[in-house]
Amino acid sequence: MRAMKFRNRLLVAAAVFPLIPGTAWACPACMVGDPKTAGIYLGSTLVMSALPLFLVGGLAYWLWRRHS
Amino acid sequence: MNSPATLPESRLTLPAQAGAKHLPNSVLGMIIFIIAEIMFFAALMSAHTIARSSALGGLWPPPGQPRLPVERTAINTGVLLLSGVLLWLGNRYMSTTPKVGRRYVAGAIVSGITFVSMQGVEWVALLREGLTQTASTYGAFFYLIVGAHALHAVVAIVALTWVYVLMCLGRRLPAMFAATQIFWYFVVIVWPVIYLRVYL
Amino acid sequence: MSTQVPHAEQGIFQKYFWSTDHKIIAMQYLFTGMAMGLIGGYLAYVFRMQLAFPGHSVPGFGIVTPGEYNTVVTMHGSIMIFWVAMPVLIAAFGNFLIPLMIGCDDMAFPRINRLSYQIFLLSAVVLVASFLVKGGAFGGAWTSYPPLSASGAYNLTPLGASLWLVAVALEFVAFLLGGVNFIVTAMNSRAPGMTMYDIPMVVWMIVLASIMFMASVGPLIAGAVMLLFDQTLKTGFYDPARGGDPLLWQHLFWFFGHPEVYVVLLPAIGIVAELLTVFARKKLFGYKTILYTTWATVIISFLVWAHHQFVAGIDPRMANIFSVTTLLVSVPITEMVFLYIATLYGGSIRFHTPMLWAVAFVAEFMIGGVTGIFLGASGTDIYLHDTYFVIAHFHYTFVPIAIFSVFGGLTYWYPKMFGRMLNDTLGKVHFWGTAIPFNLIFIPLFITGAAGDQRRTYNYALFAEQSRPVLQHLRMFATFGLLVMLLFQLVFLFNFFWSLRHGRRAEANPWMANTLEWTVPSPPPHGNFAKLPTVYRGPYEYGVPGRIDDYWPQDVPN
Amino acid sequence: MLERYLTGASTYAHSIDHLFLLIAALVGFWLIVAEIALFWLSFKFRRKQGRPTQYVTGEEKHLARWVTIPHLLVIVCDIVILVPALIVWFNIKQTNPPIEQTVRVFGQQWAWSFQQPGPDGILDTADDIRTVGELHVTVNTTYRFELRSRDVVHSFAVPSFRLKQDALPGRTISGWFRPNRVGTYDIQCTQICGIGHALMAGRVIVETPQEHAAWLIRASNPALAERESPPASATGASIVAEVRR
Repeated sequence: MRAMKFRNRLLVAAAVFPLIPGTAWACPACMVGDPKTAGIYLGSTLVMSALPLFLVGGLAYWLWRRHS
Repeated sequence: MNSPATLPESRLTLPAQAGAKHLPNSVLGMIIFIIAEIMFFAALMSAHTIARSSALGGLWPPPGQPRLPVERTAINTGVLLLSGVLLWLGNRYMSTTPKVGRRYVAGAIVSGITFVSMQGVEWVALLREGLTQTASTYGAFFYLIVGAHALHAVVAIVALTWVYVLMCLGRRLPAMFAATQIFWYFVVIVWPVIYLRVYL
Repeated sequence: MSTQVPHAEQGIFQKYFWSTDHKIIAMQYLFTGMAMGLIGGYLAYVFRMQLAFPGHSVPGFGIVTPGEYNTVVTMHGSIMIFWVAMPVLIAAFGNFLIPLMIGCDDMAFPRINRLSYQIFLLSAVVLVASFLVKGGAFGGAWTSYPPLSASGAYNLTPLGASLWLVAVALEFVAFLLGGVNFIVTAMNSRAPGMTMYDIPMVVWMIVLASIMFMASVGPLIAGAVMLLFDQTLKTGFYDPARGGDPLLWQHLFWFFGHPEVYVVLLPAIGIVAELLTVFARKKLFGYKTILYTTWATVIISFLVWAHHQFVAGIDPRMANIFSVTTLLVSVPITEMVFLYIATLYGGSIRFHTPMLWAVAFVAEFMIGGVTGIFLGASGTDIYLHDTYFVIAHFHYTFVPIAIFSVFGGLTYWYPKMFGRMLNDTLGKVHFWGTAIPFNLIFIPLFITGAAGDQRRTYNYALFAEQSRPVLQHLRMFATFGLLVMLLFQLVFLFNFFWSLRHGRRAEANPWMANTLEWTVPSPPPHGNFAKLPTVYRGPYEYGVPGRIDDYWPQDVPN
Repeated sequence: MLERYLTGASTYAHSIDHLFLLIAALVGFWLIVAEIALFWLSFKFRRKQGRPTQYVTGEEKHLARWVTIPHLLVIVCDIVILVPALIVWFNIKQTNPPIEQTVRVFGQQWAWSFQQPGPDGILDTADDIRTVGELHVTVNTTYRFELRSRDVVHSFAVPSFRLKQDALPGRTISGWFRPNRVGTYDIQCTQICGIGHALMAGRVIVETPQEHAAWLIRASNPALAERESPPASATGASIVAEVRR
């Protein structure tokens, strides 16, 4: 149980590490443009990445439910 | 090696065939096709969102460009949604009283055609006001997204009309009717999203 | 096209060009893909000769101008991926194998299938025609980044650029139709008794690849329409001066472009699974695990695309996320490769030509896989991005995928496709003549890449660090490897066409394999199965204790 | 390891080289193990008369662990690679060391041009020094570059610095480098940018402070600079001729 918790904490730390803002130097959107644009870029990236997974996953789940 | 591997169990009795539960080919094919279509529109919408957010000075629509007719299109959106509802009702009645069902389908087709022609009228007006593809990404995205949707709507109406005519001639096409319906529902459902993002 | 043949019943035209039979359509895809492969190989020859002997006239082409060089490089990439790997691996093998392996008479939508090939053929014709237009074929790299690709003033191939886009878009429409067909057929038309875990791995892989393709192609089609509008209608989707964004195309392109890598990888891995099991006479090691790892690959592959853009000007924080996901892909793929190696354990391996290809696939693909780590790790990618290291890396994945597994599959299913056996000796000569020179081409390129050779560069004369003699010698060495490899393809072509007429006649099941396609005569008649089969067990029951035969076909009750 | 193929001339060249070496060692080990396993199994279990196939499903615990244990170790190696990779990336692209000099870099079809502050040390004044194809920098000085493109996507790469960054039209992208070895190094364009892509060569000249000061004086005196503008090399001229053709 304790080991589990430690691993979770490690995973959270690993997930957060890449997001440390720093001063994003090579980033045109977050340096020159406003942070809103950068947020929208990130948001649409996440949406576009997750959408096919939800669509295909949803279809697979629905078909599986129909069968069983 | 020491512990013998489990041998394949004898399956001389076949598992119950789920054939009856299978979705018809055309319905399944249409659903998979719709997944690709959703991704297509999602890409257009996300491109539009990015262009909108990075517009110069945060001014969207750009100064000097005509405004889109928000109210008239709201009514038009209602017409399209109505068409979806009519088609759904048509489907419900189709198995019990095909005559009533066909009437609803006809209503759905008519309101679909109304939607597309009203859009056409709107385009002509906007072009006259000077909203063009080349002036800015505002106009370009408007014509691209709305045009892509209109193209889908036209194709769907043609398909629906064709199925409707065949059904009036007495053919029974449940699978094909279902597939066409799915396509039309897709066209109907994607429109409010476009309306919210592009017009408002 | 129209049906002008007088004898509508079974005229040549009806039978071979207007057929809805999945086997004929598979052959159409196969031969079109092979023809395009010859063009792609010729283009590789042209630019490798230019790189080895810059400025000298290339025999069979002439002096390569910088514009022509860009065109040749662009077309090599586009053709090899979109017009060779895709049609042969997915469309040809998918069309041929899916109905035969799952035990049905044809695809779910035979006429859509025919339409799919016709659109594909049209796309190939458009692409080849683009060589002939004014300005020549497109020369802005297969990734086609705007603004270079968006404006004729920048790329100097305005017509070629538009034709390239039209061809690519048509090609995707063709595979969209094909993909729907594959998925629906595999889900709905399986023989009675064939459960999820009785489906041969290659069918699973082609179906999963099709699902991936369906879910990722939409954004690229959207991007392509926008790019085409930029080129022809002068819109400004990618023009920063008019509120557009050049980075947008890169996102849309790689959103499709990376899953595309796995779209061609999965069928290849599936083919190799069939070959390994049949020739090692072994059950696949961990069928379900392989299936799950494939699903994991499919899922992760949607989350990695921005690793192509680490230094492209994206948010550097995003690069961290994509670096993590990219290394995550290595987890399922490594597992899969380990399972394939483990499949050999305890087997009784026959090294016929197909098996040589299968083992070589695993051996070479591993090199491609591990070198990907250098590029997926964002830190080293800063240096290696767009160098020959990248080229060597992805050729070490793509050549096993599109060449090794295809040759393995062709030599294995040739008897079923054409009813005759290929010559095994010539097959082995061809194998060694391809596998060894392949390494001679790309190992030197790893080194030139690590020394900083940038891609798509026609001549390194202006770069002092790159025009060091030692690097030039490595380039010449790579070209030498390519020449040898191309030469040995003649052996294959000879073997292929000679055996069509003169090969030994093949019986129904020459390799003693389990899957359903070997239960019908070679070549299978129209409609495939005289009586539709029933499936009693999984596809890889080899060497089951207590049986006299070491194989146990899926449709035999006991 | 990379040092053998190309000199490293900036502060972060070493960290990238070390990362490369680390990855090479780890993946090289696994590659060799896997290849040996593959070839050994292929050889050991080649067909022999009288030796039947073993029936193995892959679900037997004692066999499956031959796959699972190495696989877990591979995951560990992934993490061992990932952490330094992200740290190197973070240090190069995401941190912000104290800047001593600023230089503007412009990419266009098909040349690099540079804008540096003149003797007054301030950009955008009358005495700014503009050069084409040649960038003069001082050793052991941290430079911030502002990268712009005038037409298509270019990529500003100095292999010896292990520096690479795409230039996008319509945006200014910045980054930093700190040269630590005197010498002349190549500048490449690594993103295809049209038919003159191979012409987009430049040189970065890393100088001692004294040399740089001397150059600064010469460069800010136009009469001197005119006389010293480098003649196009013979090969360069021939390529230009080919492009024009």
